[in-house]
Amino acid sequence: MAQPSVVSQDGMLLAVLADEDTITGFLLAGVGNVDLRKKKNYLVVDSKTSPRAIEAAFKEFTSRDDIAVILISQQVAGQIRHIIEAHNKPIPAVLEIPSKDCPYDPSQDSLLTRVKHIAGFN
Amino acid sequence: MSTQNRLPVVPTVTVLTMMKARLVGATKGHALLKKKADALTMRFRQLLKEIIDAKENLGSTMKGSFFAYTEAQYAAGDNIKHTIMDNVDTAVVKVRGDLDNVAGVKIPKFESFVLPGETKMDLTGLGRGGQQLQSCRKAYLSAVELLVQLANLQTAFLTLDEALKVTNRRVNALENVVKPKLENTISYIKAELDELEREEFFRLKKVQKNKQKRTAADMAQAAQIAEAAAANGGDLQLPPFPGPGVQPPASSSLLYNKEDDLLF
Amino acid sequence: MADLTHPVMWFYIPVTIAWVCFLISVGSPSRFIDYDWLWFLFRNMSPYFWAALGVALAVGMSILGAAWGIFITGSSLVGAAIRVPRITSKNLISVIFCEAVAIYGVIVAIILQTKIERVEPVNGVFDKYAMASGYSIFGSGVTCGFANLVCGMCVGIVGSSCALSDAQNSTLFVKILVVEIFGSALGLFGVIIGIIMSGGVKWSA
Amino acid sequence: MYGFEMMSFNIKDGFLEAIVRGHRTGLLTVADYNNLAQCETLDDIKLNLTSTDYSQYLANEASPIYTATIVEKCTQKLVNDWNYMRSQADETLATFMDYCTYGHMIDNVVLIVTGTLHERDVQELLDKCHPLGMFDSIATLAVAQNMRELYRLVLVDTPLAPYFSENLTHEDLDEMNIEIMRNTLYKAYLDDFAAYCRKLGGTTAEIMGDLLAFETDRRALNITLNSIGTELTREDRKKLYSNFGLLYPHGHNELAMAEDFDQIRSAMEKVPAYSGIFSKLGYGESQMLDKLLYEEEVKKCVDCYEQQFHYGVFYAYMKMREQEIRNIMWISECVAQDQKGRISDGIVYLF
Repeated sequence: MAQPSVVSQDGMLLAVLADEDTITGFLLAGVGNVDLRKKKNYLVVDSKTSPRAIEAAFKEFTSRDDIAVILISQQVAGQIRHIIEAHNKPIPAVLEIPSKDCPYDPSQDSLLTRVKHIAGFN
Repeated sequence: MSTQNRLPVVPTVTVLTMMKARLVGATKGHALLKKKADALTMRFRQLLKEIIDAKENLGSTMKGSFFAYTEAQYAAGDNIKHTIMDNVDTAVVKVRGDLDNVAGVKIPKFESFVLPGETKMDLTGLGRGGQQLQSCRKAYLSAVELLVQLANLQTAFLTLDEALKVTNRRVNALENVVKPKLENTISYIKAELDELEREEFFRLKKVQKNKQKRTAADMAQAAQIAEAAAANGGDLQLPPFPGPGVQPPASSSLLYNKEDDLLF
Repeated sequence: MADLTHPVMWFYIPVTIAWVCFLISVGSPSRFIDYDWLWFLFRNMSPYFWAALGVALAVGMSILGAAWGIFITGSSLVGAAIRVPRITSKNLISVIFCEAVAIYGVIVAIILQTKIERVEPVNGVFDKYAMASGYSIFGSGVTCGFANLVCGMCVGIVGSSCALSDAQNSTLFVKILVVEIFGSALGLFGVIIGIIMSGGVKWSA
Repeated sequence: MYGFEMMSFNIKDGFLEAIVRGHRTGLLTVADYNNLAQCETLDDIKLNLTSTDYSQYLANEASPIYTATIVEKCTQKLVNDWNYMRSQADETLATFMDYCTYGHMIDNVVLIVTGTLHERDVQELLDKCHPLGMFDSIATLAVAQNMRELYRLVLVDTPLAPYFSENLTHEDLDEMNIEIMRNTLYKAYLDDFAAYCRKLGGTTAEIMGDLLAFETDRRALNITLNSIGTELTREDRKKLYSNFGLLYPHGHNELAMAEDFDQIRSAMEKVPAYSGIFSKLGYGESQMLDKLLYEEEVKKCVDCYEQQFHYGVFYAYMKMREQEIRNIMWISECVAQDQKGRISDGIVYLF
């Protein structure tokens, strides 16, 4: 059983990987954080961003211990599906969100398919 | 068969007692684990429903947030996103962590909170569109709240899933491996002991037979002597001996023999 | 306050200055305006000077008006036609109206020019017939010239609006054309009066 | 000398005026918007737009098309038209057209200044700038190392220099909230623009006076509305209002004191021109206000095409085109996000 790591009490961050418009909304809400070393907790993914860069960012976010939740847009998640499938730690929680340009498609969500599978299977 | 699915033990009565105690323990543990698994499954089921609900809900909430952003963009102009991007400093929306306990499984629990105080974003869109920006901000804050809730459910789901798997594995192991093994061992020991007992019985019988034979021989001898004596004197009366195939009298049964090394 | 750099001021300011200078300096120093001296001055001016000036003004002012009008119309027409090329041939009519103004001027100038006859001054002075003829031709030229100048600008401005409106909405063309026709009629008034005025020209008794 | 520009205007600006009127005919009509509102996908919208003036800008776009691309291409159209006219323009008109774009220029300079503060990549920043607000030396701003240098460069290299030098010191760049800085500059710009239009005189002064008064009053209204409940004090708020407009000066005093929407409303309703707008609003609601103000602006812009021989048409064209781009953005977003029920909420029709 995976032992949940200790969650720090002074607040952890949310990380966002999505397209520009989606991120802007979250930044407006105040999710964004740029630390002293100019490290951001979000990555703007556009058509020019390579899957490799997304992968690197995702791995960095999962390895950082001050991030509790990673929000990733479905479109972006589709590009690095295998890594998301491989990620099975409870913290940080990886959450797929719809992006602005394409409406939410529940069948694409790897977690939801798993949930539905279990729910339907049982 | 019994040689594979049993513990390698010496079939003695002490071991049998031990095995029996272990079986009782295993049964109890199985019941407890079963209970835990049921509790977890119940919670898990509930969770599944909540996750599905929340995920479907997420679509509409996010849609609302995106639309609020569109409204803001409509009112404040396209450039507003660069302003927002450039004004990012430290996060004001953070996640507080906590641990929740479900049937002994520790589940991390998140809760989003907004740091109090003025933000730099407050004056964004002062010239135009500020109101829409604020309403967009609120929409996104509620979206973040929902997302964190969902993250909660998801983490709980993953942890519980893991815990449930482990518990179920244990239950199944107890039920299908440990308990049969113990039972097999017990029945093996019992069988062995029975075997031993039967051997003993046979041996005893043999001994008794020999004893009786000898007694009969002795008696015959004595009778001869007595006959000889009766013939000589006729004072000794003995019952007639039934012969060699006749059972010994009931009083001579093994059951009435109290022997120390026999258990029953 | 009126803007001193405005083009209209370029007209008013020199005229005012010239007029003041004229009022002050004409005639003897003892009088503000010496009418005897003015009479002498005008009596000795050749009627041919007035006649030639009339002809020149008739054609010059008309052409100035026509050119101005064509230019006002033309620049709008060219700009509007970039997007809506269909208006070009129709709106050439505005240009033609302006052009007509120039033709009026030329016609009147030719008519006036044919009226000029050769008379000799007696003792260096032309008789009253010759003088009257000179002034008639001058007046007729000025009437025609200024009428056509203003008419040309009027047609030009309306034509410019016509081109722009036609580009927006083709049904407006005919309506504005009516306005434009009335505008271009103004020039004709000047021409008619000019011709009538020059009709009475008689250089000698 | 009101009226005499009829004779002299076309000497230099007749051609461009006709061109800008031609562009104005190219703006989408109610029928076009109705067609767009029927679209089911962004590709449909693209297809519909290719039958308008935007055809050559959108025709070659590959098929998964996004709202951002559509908006970008539409803006490109405006920018190309504008630059074409700007390069043909005579000095006075050119200055006027430059003034029209200073609003975007302020946004760009502010963007670069903040970007430089956060040490962002110059090229990235330049890509984000609004193309109408570009000027030759904008890139030099980004080479600045510190605030003092940046301030000096801003003063040397931007056409906005007077607004900076008169209203801000180099310490302000460092300390002032970026939004207050932006609005201070904007106020100075509007004052300057209005003064320039007054200097031009004639129909231009009359019409631009009207348009700019509306613009400045709208700003004052928005600033008041958006600063309620923030750290902005009344005095600071008042400093951001321009020194002209229908509200100046008494309305500004009232606005500066206003603490909620109804107070703003009572201040605005004293001006007859705005009481009509507010009478369309129910009490207490302010969400519709933006659209009503946009509508009023478009109405004024359309009205100014009723007069000839003035520069207002250029300003109005820019404003209307921008509104149209906003409309297109709204429609595409509604279509993309499947919110078709709300399409009509955001379109401001030309009429």
